[in-house]
Amino acid sequence: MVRVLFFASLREDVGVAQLELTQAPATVDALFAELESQLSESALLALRSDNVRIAVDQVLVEGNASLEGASELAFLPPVTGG
Amino acid sequence: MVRVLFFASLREDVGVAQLELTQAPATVDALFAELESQLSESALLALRSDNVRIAVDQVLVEGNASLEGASELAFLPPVTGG
Amino acid sequence: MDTSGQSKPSQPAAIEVRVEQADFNVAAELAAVRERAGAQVGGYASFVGLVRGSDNPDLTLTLEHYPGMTERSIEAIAAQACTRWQVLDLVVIHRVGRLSVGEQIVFVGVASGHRPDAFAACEFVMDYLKTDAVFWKLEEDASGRRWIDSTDSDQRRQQRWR
Amino acid sequence: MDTSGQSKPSQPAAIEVRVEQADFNVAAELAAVRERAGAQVGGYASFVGLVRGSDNPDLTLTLEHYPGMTERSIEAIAAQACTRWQVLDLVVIHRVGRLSVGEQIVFVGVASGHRPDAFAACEFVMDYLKTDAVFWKLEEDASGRRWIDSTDSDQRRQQRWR
Repeated sequence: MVRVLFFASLREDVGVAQLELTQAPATVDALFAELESQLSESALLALRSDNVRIAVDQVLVEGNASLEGASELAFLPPVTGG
Repeated sequence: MVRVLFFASLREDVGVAQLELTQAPATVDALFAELESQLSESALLALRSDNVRIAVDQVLVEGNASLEGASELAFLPPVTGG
Repeated sequence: MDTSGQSKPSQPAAIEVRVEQADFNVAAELAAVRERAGAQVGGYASFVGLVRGSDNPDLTLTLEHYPGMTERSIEAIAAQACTRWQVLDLVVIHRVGRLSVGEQIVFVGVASGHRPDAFAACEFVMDYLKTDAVFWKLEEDASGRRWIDSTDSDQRRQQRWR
Repeated sequence: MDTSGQSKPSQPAAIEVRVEQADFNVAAELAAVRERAGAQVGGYASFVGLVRGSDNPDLTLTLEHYPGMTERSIEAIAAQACTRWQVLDLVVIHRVGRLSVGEQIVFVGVASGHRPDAFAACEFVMDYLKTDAVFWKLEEDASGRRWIDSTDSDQRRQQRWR
């Protein structure tokens, strides 16, 4: 089982803070394929935005990264602290 | 009457913190002429050093400035705070 | 105080990072920074950021974070500062949750043997918090609500350090 | 907190300069800076300089000043900072007399609406204190006594601001 987290504006776009998938998708592309069956088009559009980053077990990944062995995936909109 | 103050290392070079002159010299050059009769050669050498600045009533002056109306003259070695 | 700057660390820096809902006590934090820095300390620089409300007294700011990842993102920024400058002690406290105008958001305190290092490390951390720390900010007031992003000026300031 | 920086002052800065033998309380001074800055404050930066003794634990530093002229030299530095950056409140406290290792020498605190302005004004004042404030420093330890001057590195740092 793998958790998929949505933060801040993306949580609002998706409508939930967290989804659970019974099986970890092999790659980021596979993750999106899986999410297509569960989320609205507008939610997917928000998640696919250029400035959204994906973290795998709290480490940022690029492109169509492998998700093998992951237990927590997260979609992060642009960050700002301070 | 005019006070002449010597600060920090210059006070030690001159041997006193303060002199009093009965009459204000007209200019910086006249001040040095007056001090020549009162101070040692090594003290005068220290006062004439390039990095020594002169303040007239607490305002820095350059070159052979007029001392007219001054009540307090001061010799300042290089400063540093903080 | 020696001000030569950019000197090699003579002892490993102590780094403390806290992300918490509770408010912090600047006086106590600064005293701790100074204390932990020990005998080599020549000075300490600090910054406290507040919710500014001059244009908008009814503003609230809600800070969201990703527990674990957020702390590590700040630790990475702090560690980078400690490799670039001589740092004896560095503390970052960042609040989360809903904050009103005038409330404290962030504290950065840096003790060093050298004044330029304390200033640079403190400002570096603040600049990178704006662009790289894993937080999100929701601004709300009478006119509505909006998720805010780091500004172009924040990005430019962060890029100065590269 | 807005970080655009370099903006026009929206209220005149309050400047406080104190030269005194007594020690100061950083916590109280910072709280006062924050308080006086009022509702427009977005943050405040501060620096505390100490007598550093890592190489020389028996060092003493004796600070001498020219009463009146020294205060005005600091006020001129502070006023210049307030024309260059948006400053709401700026405090400089500088001690004189004989100080031992670990003792506080100087405090600079700056509150502003904007983080970059608070940092810049605080560091500017510290840099100019090193080169332009009317103080003299006598260092004494087991090896002897020497009047110390601002360093080349101090001069270079001051010249950055020109």
